[in-house]
This record gives sequence, structure tokens and C-alpha cells, in this order.
Amino acid sequence: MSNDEETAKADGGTASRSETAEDERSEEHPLEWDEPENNDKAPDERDSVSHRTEKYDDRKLVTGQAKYTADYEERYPDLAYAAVVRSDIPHGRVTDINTSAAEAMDGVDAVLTPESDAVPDAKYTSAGQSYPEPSPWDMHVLNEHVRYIGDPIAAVAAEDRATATAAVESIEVSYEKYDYVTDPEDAFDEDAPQLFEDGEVENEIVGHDYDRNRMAHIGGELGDVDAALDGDTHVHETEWETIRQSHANVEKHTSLAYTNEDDRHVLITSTQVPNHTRRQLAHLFDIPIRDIRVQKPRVGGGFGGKQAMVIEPIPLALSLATDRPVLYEASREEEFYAMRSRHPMKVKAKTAVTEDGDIKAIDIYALSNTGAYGSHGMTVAGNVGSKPMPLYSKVPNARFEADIVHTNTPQTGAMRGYGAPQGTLALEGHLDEVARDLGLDPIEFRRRHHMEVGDLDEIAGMMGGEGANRRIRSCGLDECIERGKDAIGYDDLEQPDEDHLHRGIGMALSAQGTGVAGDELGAAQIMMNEDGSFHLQVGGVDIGTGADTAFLQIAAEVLGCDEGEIIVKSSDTDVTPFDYGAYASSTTYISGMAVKKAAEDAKERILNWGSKLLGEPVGDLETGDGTVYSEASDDSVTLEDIGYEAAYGDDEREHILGKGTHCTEESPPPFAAQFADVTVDETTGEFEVQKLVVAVDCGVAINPGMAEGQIEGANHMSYEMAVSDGITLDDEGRAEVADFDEYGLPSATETPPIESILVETHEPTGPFGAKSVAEVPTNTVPPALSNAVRDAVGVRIREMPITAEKIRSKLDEREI
Amino acid sequence: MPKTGGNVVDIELTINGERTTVEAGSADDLATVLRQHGYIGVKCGCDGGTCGASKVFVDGEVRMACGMEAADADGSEIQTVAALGTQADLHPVQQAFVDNFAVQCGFCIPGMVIQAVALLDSNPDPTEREVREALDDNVCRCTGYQKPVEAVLDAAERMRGEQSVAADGGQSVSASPRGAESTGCCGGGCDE
Amino acid sequence: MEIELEINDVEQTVDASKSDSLLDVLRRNGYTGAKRGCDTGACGFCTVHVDGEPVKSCVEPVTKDQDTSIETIEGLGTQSDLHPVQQAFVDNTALQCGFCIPGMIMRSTALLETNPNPTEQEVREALSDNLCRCTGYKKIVEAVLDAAERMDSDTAVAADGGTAVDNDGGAAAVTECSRTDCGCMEGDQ
Amino acid sequence: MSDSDRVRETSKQPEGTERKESDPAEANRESETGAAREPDRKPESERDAITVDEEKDDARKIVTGEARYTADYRDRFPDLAHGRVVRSNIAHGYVESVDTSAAEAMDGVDAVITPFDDVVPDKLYSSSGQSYPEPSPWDLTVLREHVRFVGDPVAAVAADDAETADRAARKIEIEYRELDAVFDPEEALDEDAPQLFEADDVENKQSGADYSRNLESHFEGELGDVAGAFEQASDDERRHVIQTEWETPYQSHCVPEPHTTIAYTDEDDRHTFITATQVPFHTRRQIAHLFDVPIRDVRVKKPRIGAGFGSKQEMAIEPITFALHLAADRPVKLEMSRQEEFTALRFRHPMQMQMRTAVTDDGDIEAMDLYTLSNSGAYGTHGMTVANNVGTKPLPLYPRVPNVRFSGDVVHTNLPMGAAMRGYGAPQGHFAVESHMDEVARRLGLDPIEFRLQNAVREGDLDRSVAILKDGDRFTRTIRSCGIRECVERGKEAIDYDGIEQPDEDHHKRGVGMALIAQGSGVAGKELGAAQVQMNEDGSFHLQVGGVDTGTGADTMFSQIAAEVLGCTPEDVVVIAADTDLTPFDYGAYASSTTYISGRAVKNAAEDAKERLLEWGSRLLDEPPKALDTGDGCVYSEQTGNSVSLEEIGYEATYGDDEREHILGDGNHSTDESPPPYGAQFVDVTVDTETGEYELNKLVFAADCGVAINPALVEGQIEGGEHMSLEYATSGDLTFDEEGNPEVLGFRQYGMPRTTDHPEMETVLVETHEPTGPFGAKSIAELPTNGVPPALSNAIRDAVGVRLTELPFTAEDVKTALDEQSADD
Repeated sequence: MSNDEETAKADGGTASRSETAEDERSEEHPLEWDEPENNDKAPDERDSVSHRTEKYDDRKLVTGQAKYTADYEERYPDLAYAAVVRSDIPHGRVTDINTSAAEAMDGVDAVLTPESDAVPDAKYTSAGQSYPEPSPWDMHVLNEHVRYIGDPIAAVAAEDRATATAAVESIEVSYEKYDYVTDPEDAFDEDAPQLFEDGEVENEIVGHDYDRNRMAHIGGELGDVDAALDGDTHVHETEWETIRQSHANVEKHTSLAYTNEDDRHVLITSTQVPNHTRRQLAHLFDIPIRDIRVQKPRVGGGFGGKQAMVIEPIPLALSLATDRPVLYEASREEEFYAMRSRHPMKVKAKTAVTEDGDIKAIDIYALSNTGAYGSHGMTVAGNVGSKPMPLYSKVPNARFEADIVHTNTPQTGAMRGYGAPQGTLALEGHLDEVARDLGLDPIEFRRRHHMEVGDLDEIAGMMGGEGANRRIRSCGLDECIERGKDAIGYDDLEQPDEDHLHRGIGMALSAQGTGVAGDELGAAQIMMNEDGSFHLQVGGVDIGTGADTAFLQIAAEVLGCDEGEIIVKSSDTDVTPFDYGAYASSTTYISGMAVKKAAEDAKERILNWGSKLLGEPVGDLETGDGTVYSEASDDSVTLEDIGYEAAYGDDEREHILGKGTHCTEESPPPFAAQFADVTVDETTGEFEVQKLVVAVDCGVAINPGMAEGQIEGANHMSYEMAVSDGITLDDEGRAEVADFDEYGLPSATETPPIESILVETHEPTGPFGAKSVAEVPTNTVPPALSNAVRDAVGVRIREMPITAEKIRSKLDEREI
Repeated sequence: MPKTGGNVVDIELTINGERTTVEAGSADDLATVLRQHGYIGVKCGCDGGTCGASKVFVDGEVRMACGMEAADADGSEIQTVAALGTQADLHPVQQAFVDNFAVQCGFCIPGMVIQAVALLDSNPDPTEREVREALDDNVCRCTGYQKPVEAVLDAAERMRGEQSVAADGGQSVSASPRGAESTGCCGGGCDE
Repeated sequence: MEIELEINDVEQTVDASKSDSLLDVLRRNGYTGAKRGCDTGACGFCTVHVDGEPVKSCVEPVTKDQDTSIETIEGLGTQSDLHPVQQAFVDNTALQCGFCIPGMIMRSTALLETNPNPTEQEVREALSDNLCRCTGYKKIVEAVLDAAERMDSDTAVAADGGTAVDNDGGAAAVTECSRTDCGCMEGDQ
Repeated sequence: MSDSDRVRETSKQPEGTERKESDPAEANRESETGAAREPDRKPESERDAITVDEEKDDARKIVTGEARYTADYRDRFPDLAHGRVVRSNIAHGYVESVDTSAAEAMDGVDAVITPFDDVVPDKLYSSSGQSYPEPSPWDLTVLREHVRFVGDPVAAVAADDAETADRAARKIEIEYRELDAVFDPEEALDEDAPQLFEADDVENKQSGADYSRNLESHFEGELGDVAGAFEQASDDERRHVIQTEWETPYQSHCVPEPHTTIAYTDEDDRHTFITATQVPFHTRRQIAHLFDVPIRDVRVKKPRIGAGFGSKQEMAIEPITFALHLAADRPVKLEMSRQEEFTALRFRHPMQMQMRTAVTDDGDIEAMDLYTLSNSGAYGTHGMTVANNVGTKPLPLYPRVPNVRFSGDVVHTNLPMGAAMRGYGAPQGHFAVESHMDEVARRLGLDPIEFRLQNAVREGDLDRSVAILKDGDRFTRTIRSCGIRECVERGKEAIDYDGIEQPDEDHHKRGVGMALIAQGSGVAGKELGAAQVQMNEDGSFHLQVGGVDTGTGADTMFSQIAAEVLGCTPEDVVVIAADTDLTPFDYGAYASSTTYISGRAVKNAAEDAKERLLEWGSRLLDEPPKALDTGDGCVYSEQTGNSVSLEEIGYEATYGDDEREHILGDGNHSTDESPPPYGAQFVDVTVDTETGEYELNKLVFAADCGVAINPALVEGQIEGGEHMSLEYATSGDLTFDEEGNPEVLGFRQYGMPRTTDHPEMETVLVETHEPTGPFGAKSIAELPTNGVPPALSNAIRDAVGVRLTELPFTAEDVKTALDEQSADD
């Protein structure tokens, strides 16, 4: 979506459910998808997809042989190491940088400041989104105007890490200090210290008002919410608050930059978005895109933190300045205060519900604290509404608005769930509260309103324009709820023997998307070797999820060979076709479909050769078991025979190639039903989560083992949002967390058992029926746990994290 | 050539059975030194002994190599994950991690595997709780610990030889992308 | 043993054994521009300058080079700022596989140092110890003569490393030649 | 009637081959040969990126020493081991035992391998680097128990450094049981001669093999009735039968970069070779066969390579390197010494040829009969196919001769291995045919040039002699481009043929000789190239192509062809080539196929992408695609003059609001065509009749290679080819003692011409348009390798009247001939 369109929507874009328009929309969003026959395979027809195929890089990973960025160190004997000087004041202007001591040190190769020639002074956004980015260009690589404790000011390259660190410590920075503001509500005040001058920012976002520190305002409405709220209904209003969560990637942000003998500027970097990084670097350094190569090796977790081009410009600038390879590996401390985090938000939910329990209107407002810079500020806030609200697509009136505000606090960015966790907490906590207030069963209450197959989801389109309306063609919500209930033992919950212990179950639903509707692109190429094996080149990015393995399975299913016969090469901008990258849960759906198309393109040629060799028409032939076989005659020819014949045959020869590119307006939601079983000690407020159950409809799981892994990992992250403080800040906005010790990442003992349930549906627009899975289970534990505590002891915690103290104090309040 | 700070000292180590003298900066941590000598299976996820990714055996004890000065390891025997199994011939713990999809990004896995091996060495039949406790200082951001815990329990069974899985190397797993190496679970490691 | 020498103006101490040639030591220390073609001093691919003199480094015992100053191909120009001899080789398409070229260029720069205005025959004689298997030497000899013109007749060209050269094989650089009798325009036809 | 119809009619498709109809690539090509529309044919004014002297894309890194050849990757492998090969020092025998204990006991030795080790495959294979199944016998093993020449590899060592490897290699003791050896090919054919192979020592035997007579292959083919024609001629005094004999020596490729390979297995278990090879894909296949690993697990990467000239078509050292790597379990580099290059690697086959013609008084050739006896050396790689080319390359110069016979024997001796070398039999064949033609003319009193032009090929001729050894007419070819007469005319002018002045000194005699030359463009019906194009959002492109640049500038040529199609600059095309994991398939750089086959695949891929560009252009300009074309970095409309830049298209396709697409193109090319490039070689020589010494005053080569994609690079090919041809004529030879020990061990003993040995050279490019080639191009690289021996023989004949028939020509040879001549007088 372009910013212009966004502007139109901000100016009071409203939509209404007119019956006459429905027919047209049906044409635009048909229920029956023109799905190729081979896309819908019964389980027993699947040779590769929905098998628990071993993740292809697992053996390297468990033997320690896999190479992450820092492991390429040994290849570069003249490698230099980078370290960065960062602001230690929340707001101000750098008046002087004394680098003389650093420059005089032995082993220091370069010291860069904002003044240095090698440091670009162009404005940019680190967002790692498509072009033009729906994020403001408000950053510099190194900064004179610093806006939070952690803003980069100077950078050093030295012979070894210790020297680099020592050099950084020797650099003295003088500042003119400015007033600062760390609370978003305060920042919104007209008299608050201002982070950006009006006009200072390029590529400004809709609704910006920098005089009030607002980087964006968005909103959309379906029907007439105010009329519904004024009507004869119960109006409930609740307010929710979420934490500043750290991605806590186990592998820190790491980039290695060098220029090779072909004058190619190469970055080996731990990124989710190689192609966007390439484009952004080209912009920033004024280098042609074609001269930059971004290679993604194994990545130690991304979760959105590596969608941002957080550190790459620094090693590249240092490498250009020193004419040698430079490695920058952020410290763990920097990870917590100077990289990215989840936007902390305050979210208000309001509903109008009839006596009978019909929801007439949902109204959500979010105030998002984007921190010092605006990357992903608008789009994350948008998802607070556009991800959870469509769950209740049958509700006639809906409205969403958000303000995104700057404070002098660390930068936020994309993080798994991408606004949906904040929105899901508010909506799913709110609906639970409404149900209990009205004396309705919280699950049945939701069932009356939730999405079904055939629904036209206009809430998703409420903010993106009608083009973003979508038809729901797969929905396993009912089964998710049923199987989740079974697994958690919903109907036969036993209370503990001790009187002061109370057990309760909470539930929450969630929906996500599968890629950014209408703003994705994936592409793939396949080359057949003469022995019947294949090389698959795909832009898609595996950040540890197993995407490469999913690609292999999809290709193998089409080509009729074993996954081991395919060598995958992904995420190298010099070699692999284009891809938007690993974000928005797009990889299986978009890049996977591109792989499928490329494989089908190659298969067409394979069948052609099969036809030539078997003397039978292409229409009678199919691939399978490493052969092309005829269903009519039962004859077959191996892929190896075809490979040799095509490469070396006497008649015409051909290198069998396939190519595929995929984009779509579709973004079908995967669904989740989360259950949390909690026991609360009413005397202390302490609670223990016995079990988490999450049932997910991700369409057809290409690899159930990997899909379960995604669900469990996401649920763990979601659990952290419910019970951990996240990154806390002091009065100046300084992160109080410097290491894992101080960060509340639940450990193995602190994490409850997580049961993941896969509910298979068939999504006709996805490769072999697949939808996304990686994000949806990130959204659900905070509301489910809040609901469970409410169920157990009757008190409601709305401000995350849920702690014994908060429960205790609510219980105390209630007693009073 | 070491890229180190501080005075250079010679340290005698036996790494994965091989005696060697390495040069190290006096202030270097053991993880840095091991990585410089090609033992890249030792990962650095934090800056000093909190995340567990750098776990190795030092004289049989599990230590976070990044939280230990290399000089303090002088004269000791080190085992890294590289000493356990090869890709074609995995240690049963490694095999169980693979078969149970306990690996996503994999950055924490070498430390996790080392810790699991240590656990099963002292406690061949741990409870789930004991496994969780043993892995308590291994930070994992991808898996929610669910599958790693299952993998360790599975490995325990395999190593005790109690389950048929141990003999056929993970029956539930279809053909591995690398071919059929997964048959024969541990290449003899079962006997340990 | 340790040998102290200066390589491309950087003083270095390198480890070496008595049997090492200068070429062994250079390549081991990352100066791979000098190529190994015969190990007997017969092909010239390994030519570098030792104290300004062209030397076949594969038959030069490195022990001889204590305290000398070595210049290798890496010490001339960079890809974006070529030495005029390098520029002339590029512009005259005087290279194919390129394996002999570093030695050829080092030999040529030595020649032009002592004889800035050589005849074709002098160029041929100077290069007669440097073998080339791809080019038939024609374009190489032309390149060296061209480089001599550039360096001799118009320092402006030499100074800016031939940035004025366009795609058509380098004729543009010599348009700045002010002499009328030098024959440099012949290359233009 | 279109040209293509005519072609099909005249070339008489054999019954039942519907191939051409079912082949879209062929159909495409044939429609392009149609006179009405030939999108390939661009007048000079319309060419943007082709026929331009584009700077060679690696030139700057080469002149700064930054280009990386295989050995320069050593710093990427901190634990690299260095290999060394132990070779047989007897010409023929069996290895009885190998004592490796002393070597193994040395510090720093990582592995020692012998033919008896498990890690060393004992399979038979051919190192030929040809397509599959190789037209070469499988008669080699990686290390050899049965050694057949001085230089056969017996054992190998890997050690921490090269010096240790050297010392260890010297400590390996080998005991042999010696066998009788044979060094002369004629003697080898004798039934009583020592026999190199038992019949079951060889798999994949070639036609006519008879190992009891050391015969690797025998072949023959005939057009018309040769015996009848000679019989008729011998009975007719207006007809003449003339027979001549010719002999050629071993020639060394003298590759500047010795054969070098690094083999390692990466963390993905990919067996990887960084290797100086002309044939990455054939090497991959051969390695997989030999070591019984899947093709998919092998990766072959070609970095910059220090030329090949055919010697790196051979998989000569990769298997030993890989075996050492497996044994040492670390990366291993094996780099040949120059002495090994001169004694143990590969060479041009020495040959003896007989040529006989029947000619009328008027100079019409009625029959030709050519026989060659090729010395294949100890093994048979390329034995048959090189010998085949002795006839099938030069005989098509005279396709109108009605009766033609060509036959040959390829024989083993206990000498080094003949193999592919630039020219590939054609230098030997041209020496025989073109010297013979000159001799015929002079004996008949005809002008040697006019005599040849009277009989020489013309555009539109149907050439059957190229397929004389094949069954059926499939490879009979129609000549669609032929500039041979213009080559002769302009060559004459350049050498000043009509204005030669004799020297003042009486004993100095000056003469000019000429030879016509033809080659092919790829192996007809046995080539495949493929390419992929990816567009970046800024309007630049990545081109992935299997084609192999061995220093010729092929990568640059690819970028020019792609740029011409896509309408961008060559700089905007980033080329990634010759890496079996990344680039599409290619047969490799041999048989002068790269421009014609791989270049055409690049063109097809670019056109595939261009179709999408025009589609996007159409969308953005709102005009139909067929009104649009690419150029100047734009898609533009000829009708409206509107245009949209490739960058705009790139951004729109990648990030646009509507549907998006990564613009990709792929292309394949295979063909039965192999159009000959033509040339005329002129040599101006002065002979000292007192001493026999001679001096070359000038060489002129006029070439018709169709449209030269990059004229400066083409000139480079010609000058370099002539250099090699000059060596062949004047100075290159290998000699052996009576026990088969090599006497030439390095450049010092081998007569490779130096700068001062080179006469003035002048190159003339004659442009024709070959409709089957990319933008009209044919091949160039091999053509100029063929001309100097016959042209010099003819020039000396012209100057002093004597005929030299054995290469190389020494002053003594001339003197002896002059003495014989005066004795005859």
C-alpha cells in the first residue's frame, strides 16, 4: 500500500455494508478459487508435503558445523572488528567528538563520526520493508542529534575486538542536552519536548504531527460505530497495556562487509531481508543496486529484529574507509538497548452488545510508543486492529484508530505478531470480560460471532481500502476450539484440594495474515542435473524456521523426487531470484508458491521429455518416485534417464530449467485457539501455569514437525509477554536490562508445557493448501492467561505483565 | 593468527582429544580462543556466561566457555560439540534433537546438546522436570523448550536402549534430505 | 628465520625458511599477484622489483632480500585508479587469461623507468624473458609503447590514471598528446 | 520459398527424422534464416553493445594482480594441505610394490596414497572432459599399477606445506617389473610390438579398436568413388595424381597457469572443486562417476584461469586432488610443476599424413584422399576425435570436390598423452591439405591462390565432407556465410602480395605463402548451453551462464550479447559463470563453441526476459508490446517516441501496487549446426640460401568469424592463435631418449616464441553474417591456430623452391632441402 492511499483512508475513510455492492465484491473475491487440481491432495496422495521430513540443516546445527555470520571470520585473515560509540543521554546535540586518543591507539584502522566522508548523510529508514517504505525516513547512520540512550554517534574498526572496545571507550563526546520525554502520553502534549522538527523527516507518514511528536495517525471505520454505541446496547470499555519486549535473538545482530576483487560490495549478514537490505544500502551509500551482494548464512533467530537493517551500514562504511573486511557483532547489551523491541502500547477496546449477546460494534484505539524513530510505527499499529478484529467479521460496525508517538526511548520495530499481540490482548481480554459481565459462556459468546468459511472480511479492508477485503476460504476455528478444549480438559477441570488455591482456564482466539496482502513478491528458479537431481534457487529466507526444508518438500512434491535430490540455495542476492524476505508470515505462502510454480515450470519440460522417451502424450504422464510414469500404460522412465537424455542425447538437447514468480492480493488468515490452565494462590497472588494448549489452523502444514516448532516457540514468546517485565527503562529512558540474567526470558523450568495441535484445513490459494503459522501463536497467551486468572479468582489484570503482586493487589481491592 | 587483546600467552589444551598449544590474549575468554582455532560450534550469544550457547566440557564439567578465561583452562581437557558426532554419524542426543524437530535456528543447540549429554551421563533416566532444570541456563528463543525437552527424554530412552526407536533411529521421520543416514541411531554411541 | 623487508612501502618481518624463494614468501603473505609459472626463472610470471630492479622472484632466495625494498603488482594502481602502464594494458586489450600480466607489467614499468621512450624493438627485447601464451605479444608491445607515450608526453594523463579513457579501447587518452611526430595517433585508426 | 525451406529440401532429411519439426529451437532458428525478417541481423548503426571493443570485464583486476586464480584461494583455507604426485620413471611396466613408510613417518605429512588404497578409485575412466558417453576410451585409472609412459602417476602425497610434500614424495620407493616399450607409431602397429593394453583393460572402446596392434581407433569415410577417380586420372594425361607426405610433432599447450585444483568438502557436505578447468559440468559428471558420489553432491567452480587451450578440458589432476582430500580429511591443493606440464600432462598428437589428389590440367580437383596416422601416446583421450578433425576441418574448404576419402589410424606408444589442443587436429590437417594444394598448383604451374579459389567453398554450398565419417546426411551442412574470398583479397593487400621485393643480397630470397583455413563453431549436434537472466529493481541484470571464460573474454562477450538484447549497457549485466551449483548447464569451453552456443543461450535467455520487459513496458506506456523495443536503458515506442526506463520497470515490477513479478528469463541452445569460420593466413619470409636460416618478415591473418561481438577480443584471439601456430611451424617439439625419457623439461628447452621471435602481425576482420549464430557470430579462437605451418612451407617453397614437410622447420631442414635440390639439379 502506498502512503497516498493511506492518506485517503486517514481522511475518514469509511466503508459500509451495502447489499447491492455485495454482488460486485463476490465477483472480486470469489469463494470458489480457481485452484489447480494438483494443489489439493488428499493426505495419502502426498509424497513429501505434510511429512515430517528432517530439517535439512539440522545435522549441521547439532554438530556445530553450521555457519552463522561470525563463523566466517576465519576466511578473512585481514578482518577488522567494529565497535560503536552510542549516546548516553536521552536527547541532545553532539557538540564535539574527541577521537584523538582512539586514533592514536595501535591497531585502530578507522574512526568514523557523522562528519566522515565514508558515512552517508542521507536520511533513511532501517525498516527493511518494500519500496517505498511505509516508514518515515528519519534516521542517520551516525547521529549528531541524538534521541535516545543508544543512538549511534561514532564507529571504530580495529585489529581485534578488545582494541575496538578500548578505542570506543576512549572517545569523548560532548553534548548540548535537550529536554526529553519518555512517556507517550506526555509526549503527545503540545508542550512536550519535540524530537523532530516539522519537515525534517522524509517520506513522512499519514497523520504525522511532529509538533506533538506524532509520527502517524491512522484509522478506519465500517458501518456507523457511534450510532451503535448510542443505541440500546450494553457498552463496555476496557484499557490494556503491553510490555516493551525484546526479540532476544540468541545470535546477536552480526554483519560482515567487504569489497571483493570483482568490486562487489558483499555483506554476509544475519538478516531477514537480503533484497531490501541491498536496496536500502544502495540508496544510503549511493552505490548501484547491482554492485551490492547480500548473503544470508544460517541465522540465529530473527523474529522481526533482523527485518530492520539495524547495523549493516556501519560495517560497510568502515569497510569502505579501511579497505578491508569488517565484522560488526553487536554486544548483548546493545541488543537490549540499541537494537529494536516490540512497541509498548496502551489499547482501549469498546463494544456495544445487545442483551442477547449480539455484538453490534467494536471500537479499538491504540496509543503506540514508537520510541525515538518511526520504523514500522504506522504498520505495526495498523495491525493492532486489522489482525484481531476480522475474527469477528460478522459484527456490522467496527472502528479502529491509532496514534503513534515518539519518545526519547529505544527504538521499536517489527516483532513476530507485529501489533497483533497487543490488539489480541485488548480484544480477547475485553470480550471475555463482556461475556462474564453478561453471564455468557465466553467461548459460546465468541462462537456466535467468529469468522467462517465464505465470509467476506471487510474489516481487513476497513483500513486498507476495499481492495483489502478478503473472502475467507478456509477456517478451522471451530475445530481449534473443540480440540483445544479437549486437550486442556476444559469440561472436567478439577479444583485443587487446598482452599486457597484456585484453578481456572482462559481462552483466546487469534487470527493473523499470510503475507502482506498485495505487497509481496517471491521468485524461484530450478535447474535439473543430468542425474535427475535438481538445484533450487529461491530468494526466500530461512531464519531458522525450516523454510528451506519446506521449499524442498514443495519442490519434491511437484517434481516427484526425494527431497534429498534437491539442493537448495537461498537468500543470496547475486544468485537467487528476488524475494521480499522473511516477514509477515509470508515465506511458505509466497516464496513457497514461487517454488511450486518454478517446479511446475520444470515439470512441464520433464513431462515433455518423458513423452518423447515413452512415446505417450504428456496428458497421460505424471511424476513420482523419481520417475515420469504413465497412468495409461504403466511404463515409466527415471528422472536420471531424462536428465542424461536432455543433457547428452543425440537429438536436440536442453537444460531443463524452471522459473516461477508469485504475488497475490490474498492474505488468508491462519487461526489459533489458545487455552491456559492456571492455579492462583489467593493468599499471595502467586500463580502457576500448568499447561498451555494452542490449536492452530495453518491450512495444510507442509512439515508438521516444523509447524509445531513454530507454534511452541511463538507460544513461549507470547507467554513471556504475559509474565515478564520485558525491557524496563529508568527515568531517562535508559534500558535497565543489559544481559539475559536481567531479562525475563522464561527458562526451561519457568516455561509451562506447551501442547500444540494442528488443525488441518485446505487453503486453496496457498501451496498445497498451506497458510502461515509462525506469528499467530505469538498473540494469545496474554489474553488467555488474563482470562484464566479471571476465571480462577475473579480478578482482571489488564496491564502486562501479570504478576503475583498485581493479582494480590486486585484481590485486596476486591476484598475492600 | 589470534585476534586478541592483552598480552599473548601460550596455553596448553587438549581439545577433542588433540593436544595443542594455543596463543591467546591474557584477557581472552575460552570461547573466543576456541572459535579462533576453528571450533565454531562454540557459540557466543551473550557477552559473559549467561545464555549457555558456549557450553563445552572442561575436564568433564560443563562450563560456559565465554564466561571463563582461557588462561584458567591451561592444562585442561576440552570437549566441544564437534567431538560428539558427525553429520553422518550423530551422537544419540544429537540424533534425538534432529528427529524431534528440536532445532530451529540452532544457535543455542550446541550448548543445549552438551548440557543434555552431561545430564544423561549423570542421570540416564531423568524426569521431564529434571531435564528442564538441567537446561535451565540454556537460553532458547525459538522452541519454547518443548521439543528440546522431548528430545532429551527421547535420547535418554534411546541410550538406555529401552525403545525400538533406538534401534531404527527415529521411526516417525521420513527419509532425510541427506539420504538414509538416520538409520542406526547413534553409530555405536548407544553403548556409552 | 625472520626476514625484514619492505613490501610496497610497508616494513614487514616475515617468517621464512632458507629454501624459500621470494615468491614463496610473497604469496604466503597474501601478495598473490605474482604468479608461479615454472619455478625455474624461465617464464617471468613472478617478476617483481627488488630495490627497483626487475627480479624473477621464483628463483630469488628470500635470504638475499634481507632489508631490501620489494615492489609487487599490488603496489602499483588500484582498479579505479590504475597506473598508466596498467591502464594501457587495459585499453589495448593486451591481456587474455592474464596469468603473465603482473610479471609483464612489472617488467614494463622497470623498462620505462630506465628508458621512458623505448623503440618497439627495445620493448620486445625487454620483455623477451616474459612469456605469454595468449596474445602473440602484439597488443602487449603496443600497450607498453602506449604507456610510454602517456607517461612521457603528457603527465596529465599519467596523473589521473587515464580516467579520460572511454570504451573504445583507450584512444581517447592519447588525444591529449600534444606532439605531432610521436605517431601516437596511429593507434586511433 | 524461404531459405529455410530450401535448406531442408537440399539437405535431404533421412527418413523418419521428424526432429526439426518438433524442435522449437530449431524452428526458431530456421525462421530467422528466412530472408524476409532476420531480427538477428543488425546493421552497424543499430548495434549498441556488440561489435564494440568493450573493456574486458576482468582486465582491471588482472592488471592490479587482484584476479584470483585457483592457487590464489589459499588464504580462504587456513588448513590447506599441499599435494605432490609421484610419477613413473619407466616407460612401461608394472608397479610391484610401493614403500610409503618413510614418507608417512615424516612430520607434516597428512596423507600418502597409492593405487592400492581404498580411497583411490580403481574404476576405469576417461579424462577427456567430453560429453557423455565420451567418444574416448575409458582406459585410465587415477593412480596406475600398470604404467605406460615416463610420467604416469603412481602415488601422491599431501602435506602441511609444499616443501614437505616434495620431500615426502621423494622418499616413496617404487619397485617395477619392466616391460618392453614401443615409441614409434608405425612400429607399434606391428603385431609383434609390445602391447600397451589387453582388450579388457579398456571400457567404452572406440570404433575400429584393435588393442593387439595397439590400435585405439581406425576410421574411414568416403564420398563418391575415389578409387574410380584416381584410376581415371592415372589413365589420362590431362589429369594428374599427386601424392605428398607430412609429419607433425608433439606440441605443448604451455598453459601459463599450471593445472591447479583445490578440493574440499564444505559444511553442507558439498564436495567442492575450485579448479582450473574448461569443463566444470563434465568434470562434475566424471568425478561423480569415478568416486561413486551423486552428481548433485559435487560442486565445480571455475575461478579466473590462466588459459586452457584444451589441456584443461582434461580432468587431469582433479581425481588425485580429491582422493588426497578424502585421505587427509582437509582441503588439498594440487598444483602442477612446469616440468610435469612438459612431461606428464597433455599434448598435441604427433601425426604422419598422406595426401593424394586427382586434378585436371585446368585445376579442377576431382578427388582427394587423406590418411593420417596419429600417435595417441600412452592413453586414448581424444585420440579418435582429434584424428577425425584432421580431415573434417580442412577438407570442407573444398566441398565441391566430388570424390573424397579420409581415413586414419590412432595408435598407442609408450610416450606422453595426446589430447585436445586448440585447433584439435585441424593444424595437422591444414598443414597436409594446404601445403599439398600449394604443391599441386606449383607442379601444375597454376597460381596457388587462384587454384584454391577455383575449388574453394562458396556461400550456399552443400558441404558433405564435414560429415564424411558419419552415417546419413544429418550433419551435412549448408554454408550460410562465407567470406573466404574477401579474406584472401584483403590478406593479399595487407601482405603486399603483388609488391614483394627481393632483398639485395643474392643469397637472401623472399617469398610469400598462403593457406586457407576453416574450423567449426562447436561440435555439430553435440553441444548444449543454458543461461538465466534476473532483473534487479534498478534496471540492472544478473546473468547466470554455464559458459566458461578461459581468459578469452567470454564473460565480457556474454554481457555484450545480453546488453544488446536488453537495451542496457554491458556494465549493467553482472555475469556469474561456470559454477555448477549456481549456473545453468554448459558443455564447456572447447570446440570453439562458447560464443556460438553459450552466447546464443544467453541471447535466448535475454530475449525471454525482454518479452517480460516489453509486457511491463506495454502496461506502463499503454501501447502494445509489439510497438515497443528496448534501447538506451529504456523500453520505448517507435510510434509515439514515449519511453519508460528499465529502472522504472524494475521498481514497478518489484514493488508496484498491482501484481508484481521478478522479471526472469531463461534460455537454452542446442543445434546440429556448426558453421565454419574462415581465414587466410599469409607469411612473408626471407631465406638465406647459404645457411638455410629464414626470417619471417610478417604474418597476416584475415578472418571471417561472422560478426565479431568484440573486435578487440577477436583480434587478441587471432594474434594468440597465430603465436601458437608460429611455434608449431618453427620451434615447438618434444624429444625423448631411446628409453622414452623426456628431454624437454621446461621453457628453457622448449621453443616457445618470445617477444623477439615474433614478426610483425597484422589482423584483418572480414565481417559476414552467420544467420544461425548470435547476432551473426561464428567462432574464432581455434581458426588462427592452423595457418602458419602450411603458409610458411608454401612461403619457403615460393622463396627458394624447396618443400619442407616435417614440423618444425629448422635452418638445417632448409639447408638440407636446398642441398638436395641442388643435387637433383
